[in-house]
Amino acid sequence: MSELVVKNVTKRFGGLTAVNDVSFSVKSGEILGLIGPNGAGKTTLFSCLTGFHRPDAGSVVFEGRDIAGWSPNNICSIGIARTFQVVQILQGMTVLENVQVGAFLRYPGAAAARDKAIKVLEKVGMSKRAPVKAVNLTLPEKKRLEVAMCLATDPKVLMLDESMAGLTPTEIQEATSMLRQLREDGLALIVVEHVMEAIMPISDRIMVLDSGAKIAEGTPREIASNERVISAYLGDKYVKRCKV
Amino acid sequence: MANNKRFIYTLLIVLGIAIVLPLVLKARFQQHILVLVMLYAVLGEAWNIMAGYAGMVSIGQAAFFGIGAYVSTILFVKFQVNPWIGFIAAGLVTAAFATVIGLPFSRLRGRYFAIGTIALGQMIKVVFENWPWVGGATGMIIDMKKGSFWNFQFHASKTGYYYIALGMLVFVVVYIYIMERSKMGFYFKAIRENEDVATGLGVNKTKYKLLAIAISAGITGMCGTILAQYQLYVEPAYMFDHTISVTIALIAVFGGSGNIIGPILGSVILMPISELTRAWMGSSGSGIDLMIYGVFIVLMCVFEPDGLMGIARKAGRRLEARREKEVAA
Amino acid sequence: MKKNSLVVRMVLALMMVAVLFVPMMGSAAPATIKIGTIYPLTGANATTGADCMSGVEMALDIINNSYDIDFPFAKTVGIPNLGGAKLELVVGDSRGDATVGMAETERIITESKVCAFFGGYQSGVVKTTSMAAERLQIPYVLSDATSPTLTERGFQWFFRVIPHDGIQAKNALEMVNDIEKKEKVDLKKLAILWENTEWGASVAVELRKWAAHYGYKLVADISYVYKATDVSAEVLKLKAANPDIIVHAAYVSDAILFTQTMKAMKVAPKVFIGMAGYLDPNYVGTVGADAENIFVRGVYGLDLAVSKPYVAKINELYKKKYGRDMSPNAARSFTAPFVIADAINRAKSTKPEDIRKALLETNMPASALITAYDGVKFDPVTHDNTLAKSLYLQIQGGKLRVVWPFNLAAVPYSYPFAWGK
Amino acid sequence: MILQLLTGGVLLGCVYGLVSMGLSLIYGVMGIVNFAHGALVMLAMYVSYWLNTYVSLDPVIGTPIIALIMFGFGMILYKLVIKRVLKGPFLARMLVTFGLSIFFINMAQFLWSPDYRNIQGAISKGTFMLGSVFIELPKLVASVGSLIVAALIYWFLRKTKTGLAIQAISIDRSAASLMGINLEKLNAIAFGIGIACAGAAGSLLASYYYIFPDVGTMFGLVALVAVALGGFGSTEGALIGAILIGIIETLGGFYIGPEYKYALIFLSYVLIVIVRPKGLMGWGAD
Repeated sequence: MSELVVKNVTKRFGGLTAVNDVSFSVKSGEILGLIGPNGAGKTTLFSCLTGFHRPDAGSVVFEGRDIAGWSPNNICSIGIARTFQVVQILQGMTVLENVQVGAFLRYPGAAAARDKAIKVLEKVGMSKRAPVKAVNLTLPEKKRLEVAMCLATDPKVLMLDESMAGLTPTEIQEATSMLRQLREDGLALIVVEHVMEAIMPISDRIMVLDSGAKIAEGTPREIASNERVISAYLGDKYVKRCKV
Repeated sequence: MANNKRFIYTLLIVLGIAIVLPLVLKARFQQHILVLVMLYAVLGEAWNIMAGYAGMVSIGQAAFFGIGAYVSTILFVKFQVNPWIGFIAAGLVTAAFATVIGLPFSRLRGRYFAIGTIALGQMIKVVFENWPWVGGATGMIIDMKKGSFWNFQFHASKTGYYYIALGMLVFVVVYIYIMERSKMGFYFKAIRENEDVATGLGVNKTKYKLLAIAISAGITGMCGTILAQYQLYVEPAYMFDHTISVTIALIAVFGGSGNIIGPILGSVILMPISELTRAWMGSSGSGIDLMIYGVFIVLMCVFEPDGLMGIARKAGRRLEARREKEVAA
Repeated sequence: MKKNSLVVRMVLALMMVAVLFVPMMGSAAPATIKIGTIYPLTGANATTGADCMSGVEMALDIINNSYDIDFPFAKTVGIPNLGGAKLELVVGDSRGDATVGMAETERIITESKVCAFFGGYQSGVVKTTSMAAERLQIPYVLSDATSPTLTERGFQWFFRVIPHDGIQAKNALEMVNDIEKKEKVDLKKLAILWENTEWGASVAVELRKWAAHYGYKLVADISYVYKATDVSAEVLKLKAANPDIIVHAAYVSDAILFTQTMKAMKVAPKVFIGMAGYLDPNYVGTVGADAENIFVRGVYGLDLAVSKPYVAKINELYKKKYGRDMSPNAARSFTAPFVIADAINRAKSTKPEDIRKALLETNMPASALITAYDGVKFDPVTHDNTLAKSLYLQIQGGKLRVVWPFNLAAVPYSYPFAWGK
Repeated sequence: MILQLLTGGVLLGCVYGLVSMGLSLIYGVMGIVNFAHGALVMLAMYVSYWLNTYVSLDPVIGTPIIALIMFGFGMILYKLVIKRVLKGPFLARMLVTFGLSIFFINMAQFLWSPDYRNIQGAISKGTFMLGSVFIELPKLVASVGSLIVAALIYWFLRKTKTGLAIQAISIDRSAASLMGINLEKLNAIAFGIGIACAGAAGSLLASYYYIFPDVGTMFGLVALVAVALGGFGSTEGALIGAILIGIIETLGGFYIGPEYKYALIFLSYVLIVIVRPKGLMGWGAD
């Protein structure tokens, strides 16, 4: 049972405060949805938690260690993985090889890493695409591959940055069921998503960022009715849809 | 897996040919070309580790090459150390040097790195030119000893140098073959493809970049020793010559980079062309030989940017298609 | 499956190489006596290489054909003692590169079966070309590279006709000494300026040694990167030192650049001595009047015709062929084929070992040379020419005139140095 | 003395800048590091020389004409070679210009022999004193030329329709092509302009520098470092980088030693780029 505890994280770029004093926590077997308008600081927050940015203030504690300011590879090796908003994969390598790179973290032997990679591809339903060069995949496939690469590192916390953007309703169905499966496997998930149909039903809690600051946190139902959130971000049409 | 086996058999056959070759081509100039082909194949492979696999394009390999040449020469001339020990020392010292230099360099990306390596090559050259202890611009002469394997000198025939270079090549190819399939090879490629993704997946990019630079430099340095022993003379102007750096990169890219066979093919084709055109036309002093060389490179880049291996792959695909047709028919 | 094509490709590649090798297989039977040479025919020194080659070609022409000149091998055809066998020249291009130089030398020696070798021009290149000849046991006669280290290696097959940098540096300061005495002036401040290459560095070493010996004060000791794009920093440094005497060791491209920049910055020593690059016909051709009154180290000058009438005749032939006067560089290179021809003639053999023995016994008089040497006689240990001597020329009216030693001078020197308008 | 050195450095830097700006423009638009730039400067020097020899055109006055000729040559080169490698991998794009460079240098040797040539009696000869500082007139003229070229490029990129379109490509290729910009044509023009800059540089250099086949190599190398120092793709950066290099070269050459001056240039490049991995004014992807 591990928990990621974020306290008062702040990140500034020059005069702009991209993340302003954000605190939250997420633990195993939980999905935390992270929403907010464009430029709210969601991606920057991810980058602060995974070492791509060094927070200017605050702490990020995971399994008793403050990992704020660690390098991305060290953060990955203690079990925190992320995907990118703009899909980032190893274009010139095959799907299997992409996943193998992730697998090598826990399985240094070539054969073991390969087995692990094959297993992960099965899990995300991409076995058939294994020998294809990543550059030739469709965008949804690339997004799924990115998730697979993260999973291959056996993460305890997984951060997904708009992995469902551009998917068809059926594909969203598949994706959400995969996320539920991962939650059952004991992962802590932080999911940034614009597709409300996807995120509302699966999230245990939702946190809302606006202009870098956390403006609300609560169950999907609470968030959907939160005045401040509605005015800041959701707008009327979403409110209607979400009031199930 | 069957493919792998066939690949290894092919390599073994080629190795067999390579072993027999100097027994057939006995003329000194032919053997000179053979030595150069082997030497540059190794240099191309070393470049390949760093640039082809790990994505750090270097146009300053001459820095490592020259340092290696100087290490063994200094040991031999100043301390009477056997060149074979110098050979190993050259690899180690060059790798150590590359690690130190690589630390700041690994921050540079893409063409900034490439130009940084050009700068490095020029700087090291100037250092050696102005270092009186190693003879400055005058360089150092290696005393001629009795030609023998032990002395790392061969006078009557060049086959000794050839087989040493061939040995290096076999070693490097086997190493790359294993590396390609191991964690290190995957990590190198991941860094080449996308540094952010790689670090996000737990790859310590600084460590692996330094590893790639050090291994590449070490091998290149050892090649430097071979050339120093080959011409029994080291001088900054030649050992750190920018042309060496360019030729190494050209060979690897010409053959196809990021690929175990590419640099070998590149060297096998490009070195004889360069040497033979000079032998045939060079005495006119007209520059025609180098014009041909230049055209060759331009044509290759224009029509087959993936190098000779690109052609090979296409031909392979065509062959496969034809066979499938035959099977269908 | 695609790997399969690899076999095909490999075999094809190997075949391609094999095809390239084929024309080299056969080599013709020696109807003539083949001698090999190498010069930088491409690259930054290509112009000098071409100049040297024209001297060599002239020499071969005189040896192989009959001319009415009172000079060895001129009246006869070929090598008299070998039934008039003609010399055939096999030429290689070093590209100014040591590795290429070595390979070309080896190729020429083994493929064309030459019995003797000469040339090289750049000392750095000669280090490996002479090494190749030593390994293959072929006599090598050097008449155009001057680094002292070349003859310090104890080679058995290597002979040098030209005075090395030590003698040339000594001569330079001797000349300055003579000028001081004659002009009743006291020149103390010496600046040496040298390109940071094998040759430049060894000139600098010798100059420092002899400057100390003759009591000159070294006010500037400046080395610079060969083939510079701009030399204002170097020249400003020179200007700050304000020397009486400047000695500059440079190949032609830097000689041009320095002359122009020094003039622009009005750096004018009393005595300006240039080496190597300053001899190149391209130098005077390019800088024109700015070259006036610069002293140039040399071993040859057209003025030698005063004491050696055949010099004028040979120059006439040369002029007919190349449309310009023979340059000192061409004259230097001109000498080696004669030394080789002389040795072959006495050896009555084309066996390398016989030629080597004959070379050791060489004793050519001054009248068999167009250069200023007192003759050619090799030191039994170093194989340097014990009778070698250098001249100093001065550029006057666009021509190189012999001005030192005074007994050989054709015209009086002009002093002090000043830039023209 | 320091004033003299600084003046000399700035003048020299402007000359380097002239060579660098075209290089930078070409990179900015099509992502090609043109290693043949030095060779093209050399070709322009020969063109200038022949025009001077046969029609007595002064190299300084003829600069626009030579720039125009080189512009045409650049367009042809683009159509024949560069266009075909643009979609190729990074390494092919890089090495093709190496090949071109080897070809041009040896073509010059083949056609015109390795002899040194220079243009006698160009109008910009000699030196003059400004206070206690020597100024070499040809370098001053070249520097002024360099500033004019910089101004022209600035004007062209910001004030003309074609220039703005070219800027659009260098910021985002795909977006630009979506906006209906004719990439092909603009690439050709941009490459032509880059080479025209090399032409102007060659012509101004020819007014005081000697000409031989290998002359461009070192200029090309220094220009490359200047461009990288300034940041790839920024023409202003290239000029600033070049001036910085000129100053480092003269000051370092004087106070530390001429034998180290190029090493100092390269060292300062490495130091600056380690601190600022995209050069002084660079932006965009690697």
